[in-house]
Amino acid sequence: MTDASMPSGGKAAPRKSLMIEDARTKRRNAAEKRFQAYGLAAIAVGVFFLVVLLWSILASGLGAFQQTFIETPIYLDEAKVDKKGNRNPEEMSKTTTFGYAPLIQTALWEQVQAAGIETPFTKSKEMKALLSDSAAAQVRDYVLSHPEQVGETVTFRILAASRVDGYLKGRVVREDLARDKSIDAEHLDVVDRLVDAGVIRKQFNLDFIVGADASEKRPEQAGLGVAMLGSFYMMLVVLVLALPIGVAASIYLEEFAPQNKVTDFIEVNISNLAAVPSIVFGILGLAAFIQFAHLPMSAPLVGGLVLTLMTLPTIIISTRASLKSVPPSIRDAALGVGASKMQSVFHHVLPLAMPGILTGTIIGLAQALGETAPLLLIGMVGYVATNYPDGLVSGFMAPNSAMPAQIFEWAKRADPAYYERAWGGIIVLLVFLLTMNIIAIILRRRFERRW
Amino acid sequence: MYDAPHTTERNVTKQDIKISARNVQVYYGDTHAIKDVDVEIEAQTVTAFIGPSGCGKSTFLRCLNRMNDTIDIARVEGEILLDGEDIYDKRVDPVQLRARVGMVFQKPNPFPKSIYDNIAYGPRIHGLARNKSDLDDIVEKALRRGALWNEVKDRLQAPGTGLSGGQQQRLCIARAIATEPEVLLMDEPCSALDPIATGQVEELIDELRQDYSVVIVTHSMQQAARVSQKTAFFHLGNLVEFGETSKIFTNPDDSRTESYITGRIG
Amino acid sequence: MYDAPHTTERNVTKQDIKISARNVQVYYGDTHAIKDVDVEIEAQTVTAFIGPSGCGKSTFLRCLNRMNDTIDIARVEGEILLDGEDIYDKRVDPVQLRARVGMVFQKPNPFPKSIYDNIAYGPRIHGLARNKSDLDDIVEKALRRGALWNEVKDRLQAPGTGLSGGQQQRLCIARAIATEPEVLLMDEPCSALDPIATGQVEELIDELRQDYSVVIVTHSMQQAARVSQKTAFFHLGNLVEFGETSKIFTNPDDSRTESYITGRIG
Amino acid sequence: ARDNVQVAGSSTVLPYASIVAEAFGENFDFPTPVVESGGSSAGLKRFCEGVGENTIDIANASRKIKDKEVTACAEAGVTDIIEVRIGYDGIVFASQIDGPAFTAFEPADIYNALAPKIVKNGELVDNPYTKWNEFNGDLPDAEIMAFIPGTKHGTREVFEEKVLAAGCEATGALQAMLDGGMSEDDAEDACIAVRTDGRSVDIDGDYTETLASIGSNQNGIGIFGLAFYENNTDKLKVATMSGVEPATETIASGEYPVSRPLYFYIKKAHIGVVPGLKEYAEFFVSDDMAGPDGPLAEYGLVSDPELAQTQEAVADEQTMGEGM
Amino acid sequence: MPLLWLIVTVLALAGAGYVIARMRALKSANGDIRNLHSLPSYYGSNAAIKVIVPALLVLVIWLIAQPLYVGSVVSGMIPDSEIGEGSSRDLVLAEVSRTADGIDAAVAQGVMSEAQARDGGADVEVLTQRLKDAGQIVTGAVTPAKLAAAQRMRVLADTARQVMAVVVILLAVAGLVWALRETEKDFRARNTVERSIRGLLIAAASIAILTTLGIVLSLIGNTMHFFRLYPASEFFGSLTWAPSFGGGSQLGIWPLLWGTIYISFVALLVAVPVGLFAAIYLSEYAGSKMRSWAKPALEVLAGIPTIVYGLFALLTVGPILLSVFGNDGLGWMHGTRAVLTAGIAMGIMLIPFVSSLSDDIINAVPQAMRDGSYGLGATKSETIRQVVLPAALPGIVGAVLLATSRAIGETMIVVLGAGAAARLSLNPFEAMTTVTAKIVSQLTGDNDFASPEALVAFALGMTLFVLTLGLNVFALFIVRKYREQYE
Ligand SMILES: Nc1ncnc2c1ncn2[C@@H]1O[C@H](COP(=O)(O)OP(=O)(O)OP(=O)(O)O)[C@@H](O)[C@H]1O
Ligand SMILES: Nc1ncnc2c1ncn2[C@@H]1O[C@H](COP(=O)(O)OP(=O)(O)OP(=O)(O)O)[C@@H](O)[C@H]1O
Ligand SMILES: [Mg+2]
Ligand SMILES: [Mg+2]
Repeated sequence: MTDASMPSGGKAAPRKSLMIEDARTKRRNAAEKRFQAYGLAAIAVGVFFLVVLLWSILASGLGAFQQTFIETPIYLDEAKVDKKGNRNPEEMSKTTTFGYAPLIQTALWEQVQAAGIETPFTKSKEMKALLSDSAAAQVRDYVLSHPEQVGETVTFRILAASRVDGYLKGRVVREDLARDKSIDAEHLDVVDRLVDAGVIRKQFNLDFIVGADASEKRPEQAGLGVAMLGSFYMMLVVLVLALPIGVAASIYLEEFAPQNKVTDFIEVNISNLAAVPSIVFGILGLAAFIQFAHLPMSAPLVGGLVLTLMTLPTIIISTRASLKSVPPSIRDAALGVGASKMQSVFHHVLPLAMPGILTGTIIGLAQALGETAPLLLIGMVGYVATNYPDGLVSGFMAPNSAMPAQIFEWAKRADPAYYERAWGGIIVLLVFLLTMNIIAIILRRRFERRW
Repeated sequence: MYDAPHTTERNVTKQDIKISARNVQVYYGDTHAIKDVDVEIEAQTVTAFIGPSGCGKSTFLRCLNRMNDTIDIARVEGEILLDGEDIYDKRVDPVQLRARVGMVFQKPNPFPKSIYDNIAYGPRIHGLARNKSDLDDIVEKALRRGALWNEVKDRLQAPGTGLSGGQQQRLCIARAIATEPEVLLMDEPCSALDPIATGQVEELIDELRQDYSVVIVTHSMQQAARVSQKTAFFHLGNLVEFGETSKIFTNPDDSRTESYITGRIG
Repeated sequence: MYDAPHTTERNVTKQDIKISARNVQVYYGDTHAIKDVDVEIEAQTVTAFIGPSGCGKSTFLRCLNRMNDTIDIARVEGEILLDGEDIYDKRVDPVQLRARVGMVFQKPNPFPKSIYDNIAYGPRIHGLARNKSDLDDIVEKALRRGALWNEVKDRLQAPGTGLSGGQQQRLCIARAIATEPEVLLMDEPCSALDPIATGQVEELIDELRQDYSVVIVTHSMQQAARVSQKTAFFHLGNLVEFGETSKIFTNPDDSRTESYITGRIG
Repeated sequence: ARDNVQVAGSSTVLPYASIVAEAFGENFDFPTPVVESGGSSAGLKRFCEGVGENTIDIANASRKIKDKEVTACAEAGVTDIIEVRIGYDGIVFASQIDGPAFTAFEPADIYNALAPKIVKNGELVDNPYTKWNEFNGDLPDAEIMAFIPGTKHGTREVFEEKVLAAGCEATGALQAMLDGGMSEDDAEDACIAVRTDGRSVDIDGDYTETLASIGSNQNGIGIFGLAFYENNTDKLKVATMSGVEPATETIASGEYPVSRPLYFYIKKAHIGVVPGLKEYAEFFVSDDMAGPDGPLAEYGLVSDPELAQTQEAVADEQTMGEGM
Repeated sequence: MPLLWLIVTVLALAGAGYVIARMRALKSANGDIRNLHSLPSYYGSNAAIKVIVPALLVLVIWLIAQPLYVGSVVSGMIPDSEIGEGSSRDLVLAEVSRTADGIDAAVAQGVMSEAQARDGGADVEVLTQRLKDAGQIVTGAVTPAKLAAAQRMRVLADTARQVMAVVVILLAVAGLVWALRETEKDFRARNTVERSIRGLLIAAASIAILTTLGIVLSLIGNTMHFFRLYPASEFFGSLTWAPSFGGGSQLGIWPLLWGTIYISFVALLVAVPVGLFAAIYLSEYAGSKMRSWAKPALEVLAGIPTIVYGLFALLTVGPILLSVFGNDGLGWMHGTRAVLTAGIAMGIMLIPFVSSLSDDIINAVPQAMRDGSYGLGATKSETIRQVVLPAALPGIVGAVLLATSRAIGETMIVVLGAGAAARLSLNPFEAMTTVTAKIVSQLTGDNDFASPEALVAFALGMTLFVLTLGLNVFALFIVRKYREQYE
């Protein structure tokens, strides 16, 4: 083509100066700005919701980390706790917690009188409203393990009733007491005076973090510790099973599987499993692990297995993506020097894919960590374990709950004190999650070390 | 020393200066990649940049249409004038600049779109076509000038990525031409191509010279000798020598140029 | 027609036949990519494969060490004998085969590991070293033969990916040498390199010929002329012509060869 | 071998069972029983899966076991079932404490507010009411908005039978339907339907969800268990039904009409096999726990006036067929 | 021999096998690794595998089979008279095995001698007392027959365990010998080991199929049962969902399916634009500093428990929507629970699913593609919209698909945000519910478990399973087609 045949392009009409933005460019640049603003807005929206959610979680849950305690010296009356007088714990255990309750009430009543607090009450039994039901068990356990101290006066730090705790935290206010059967204004007066006297105090509540669940009547006693252990054991199972199985399956599908119907079938299956509602995995777990394989009910091992099956698709999908992103030239290089396919994958491809694998694992674990529905069917939701498992190994088999299940249960309970604990539990769960995330980010950094 | 059969047809005549670069410095972070380079690119001329790997050819080329703006750590100093206007002036919109100074890359990089859409992309965003038939004309013209029309005219809707390497590169050139640039920058446009495709592209470049000012980076000294009228030799970020291609290849002034030209084996 | 200054030193003497391919057919699914190719690769000889893009050079090269096994849809028929043994026999372990027939690729592909580990990888998996100092020796020898030792001896623990393109390619060659192969396959080893690096690699190839049989795919006819003693010209999956390099380039039998050789512009 | 008693079932019974389990664990040498939630249906289903270690020992239920379930149980080998009624659950109508003055309801009011068809001027018409005072001047001038248990809840059945059906009859709607040519069955079904225009909202979750709904809706009234209400008197005010204040006493005496019995079922075959099973059951129904002054009543359980009989039945391991 | 020791022994044998085979291989090559087919460690691993795999496989099978066998033998010893009314042989057996365990523990504590434990004529009373002394929980009455059975059980189990130990160790040794015999320099140890590893990989991949199979099996029985009680034509044909306690429920799936689709759609309407724009901003505009905090921050959104989102929907999103669209505002909305409420909350939860995955995918689009566009004078946004996004589309579709999967499976947010009412309506301000939410509620409800109202949960699960399977097959088909076009 020659110049002459060219219709007058740019050259015939000399272009305008670069310095002047023409109308079209202006429009395009405006569109550019808008587009960028959308992106920024999207991030802002995401971060805004994150902040709102975190703020509301913290605002509602931080209270759970403080608890009201009563410090009182209790006279361990032999006549009450050791009727036979022979200090034999076997015999002493015949006295139930119901027998101990008056002991504690009396102790507090005497303390109130000694402090010169005027009350409209006449009986020590009236002190019941201030005390947690857990106190009796606490004192009883102490006496049974220290029978020699019967007859002495021992100072205990016992839990205050949840209403008292709520009062100190501002949850219970006098105006609402009219119909409350558990506590009344007179008791709150006593509480005020006892606070002044230093008998009742709000303290950091370690038991919330390490303790066990309690019944509906004792929100003040409930803790997340045992459930945390349950979650920990389940995560251990998930990590130990889902990570290797998921990675192995991905390696097979991505590197070895022939392109055929069977592979397609596996692939479709995996992406479909990602869409199966989690409760269906619970149904599967009940049928397969408990009814068929006769594994124990409510056991973290079973929970872990169910969650493993549930998280596998997530791990496989992301692992495959990261395997796919390893350049084929690396595989060729290894094969070219005579490495077997297996060696090229394990020596070169896998290490390079590690950061992506970790990301997928973390997403999967996070999902598993927060899941309740499948646990419902294998008996891990409810009032499950009150005690720590005996040993490290038995922790897999001993009945236990899980953090999200515990939180879910607390959120359903009637006493508003549990509401605060549910949010507190969510804080702990998030800390758990963040710890996992940080570990993953650190590991990712190590693997990502740019060569 | 080189067979340059067409040299007579490509007589070097004095042309207008299209781009003039003065005192250009480029830094990547702390690395000083281009040191004090002065070059004048003429209109209707093919200028070749040669030099060993890593000497800064690509870097300098990318300065000419501000593609370096997309690299965070790159910093350009000095003055580059296009038709007398400083392209690094604050008022200059790089987008407008790049419409006038087009670019073709080493690896063919067609968009994952149809052949037609690949070509039509530039005209569309720059609003060069008033209507569909206008656009059709532009696409056809560009493909014709890219010497690709005959091969693809029956499958304009086929994906551009489905073409062979040489075709892809010609598609990329046609795509660059479609926006009617004044200057065309090419960074090793033939290094991924076989000799036949290379020959086609070289012929195309020679034709393009009629209308455009072309700057080509190449590793092949034969290629530089074949297609260019002017050659610039870079070494370690410095412009060592710049002048008539025939002169550079036969009678270089600088000893470094000479040793590069002769030190090469092919 | 080509300057081949060293031809005298590279006199073509009759060598043992290292690889002999007979009636080789390769299919990618339904595409017949290699049609009935017979070739004999001699020991201590550099054999060049040339031909237009897509003619099947790489495909055939990859047959010689069964790299095509990794492509699901590729199917190889015919017979390829290495030292008289059919490498496609069921009893042959392709992994062992590849240790004997090494490969270097078009794009330098060092492992993201240290230079030392790059070289040591092959010897390690093949158990070539009895102990650490053995391995050190192997690494040093390979790097020396790869003409890289002087440049990297002080930074063996530095990442291999941090080297320049030419260095990376020589690293890959050294890596291939380290496993002491008998045949070295190279698929366009210089296409990503500048002339100086190309020159170094070509020199290296010439040296390697002392011990190995080298097969090189190249787009550059000059390169083929410079480094090879035998040349095979492929066209559309057929082996059109195979013979002494000097003969192919000066006096080809087949008209297709001739038109390719002369039809090329460079 | 399993050492702990395994309980599953109704989430209404769960609080009581957990209080008992906790005290049981504290006072006996047996491990604390595991009490799962999951609903009466799921609990009974697992109860009836068979006998053996990997099945539960006790099912909590907020309703009586159905005949069909007993049959299913028997088919799976669970034949001897001890039924234990632990008391009653009162069902109350409550609203936001600062909301309109909903203090007294009749079944008829609820029917008029929530039924899809009501009687107006003697005619059966589509429910036109949007405010409570449109059909009963004593009720506040507030939008009708009710949060009632979803169809998964046993409470819904009680609500339908004891409130809607009663209201249907009281307003004459039942008669109107029968007069309109409906069969008795159809009329009964029609009586317990609720309107679907969004003024009545099903809550499939728990009372906390109902509470939250009321919290964000001033005019809302909700249906709660007595125990739940008593724990949240600071947020809720309760309404009387047919003039009776809901309280443990009025429910125990039968004056307050809306309540339901709560049960648990023991697999007799497991007694003597699973340690602590019988002890737990006996402890549950003991006066210390389930008595009118026990912790369960304190929490909101309406103590069963016939508790002594139940205690005896548990001690004798009386199964369902026997002694009734 | 205790189990632990047995396993330790096998492992020790494997370890020894590893070392010996390694040495043997080296020796056969005269100490020169180069003469070996494979690296010495492969010979070692081959031996270890041949020791461990058969031995432990048999061990596991034995451990499963032994109690069954012992149980069947012992159960023959229990006279029918021992089996109480309503009890079962299984339960008595459980009691017997508990007694046996108790005796074991007592012996271990030294409260009882082995002879006493085995004494067939032992007085039941004395023995019971001993057990109690040992702190064992003795339930029910230990009868002579049960005691005899327990003793027999102990003996049998003892013998069986000894036989097992012998068999397992023999097998391990046999494996060792086999491995050692084949160990010589030309033996292809690496290939053998790699075949085993490949077997493992295939096994891992098949778990997905097993899981699917398991799900189908665990749902199918009850689903069939449901369809026997309730006509399938009604289930798939009826447009009303109205379960009731008294029977006569209408259980049409359509309102639930519609709710699922509608709510997921709204959620995606929130998550996809926000997530995609966030991903675009992060990968194309943001500096590395912003990326390093914004991406993990968004990912935290995925980790917040769904119940929090549920409460957020109910207590925050709902009331805000109500104040705008409710009676005080536009008057379109009557309650806080609505499709929109749940959809928005769910959408927020799904943002990171779209943003994180899309960000990775957009980053993977080669820079050359962008350069090509910039070189033509395109602005950044034009490049992104017209070049980068089309190139990343298959991956983005994958991300959206994963988000959709999550949306379909979500319950908590739906229950709290959208309500429990099944409704076929186009109005996004009305309450609706989803299949998943109803599966959960019907499963955890108070209905008669043998009634269609409860069993419908399984049918719903099955239907959803089949539907999503179809959807995935379709998606795979589309993605394949799309890819083929551009690769
Ligand atoms: N994005 C970048 N960041 C940092 N340094 C860079 C970057 N791009 C190039 N460089 C450095 O700038 C110098 C010049 O590079 P450039 O790519 O311009 O060389 P070149 O002459 O084009 O080489 P080649 O022939 O290999 O393409 C080199 O040292 C290179 O390492
Ligand atoms: N993996 C593959 N799948 C399908 N077809 C292939 C594959 N690899 C190559 N081909 C086809 O086989 C033919 C020969 O390709 P090959 O790569 O061997 O050519 P080549 O001569 O090496 O070309 P080039 O010079 O471009 O590298 C071509 O038509 C190519 O499209
Ligand atoms: Mg360059
Ligand atoms: Mg090739």
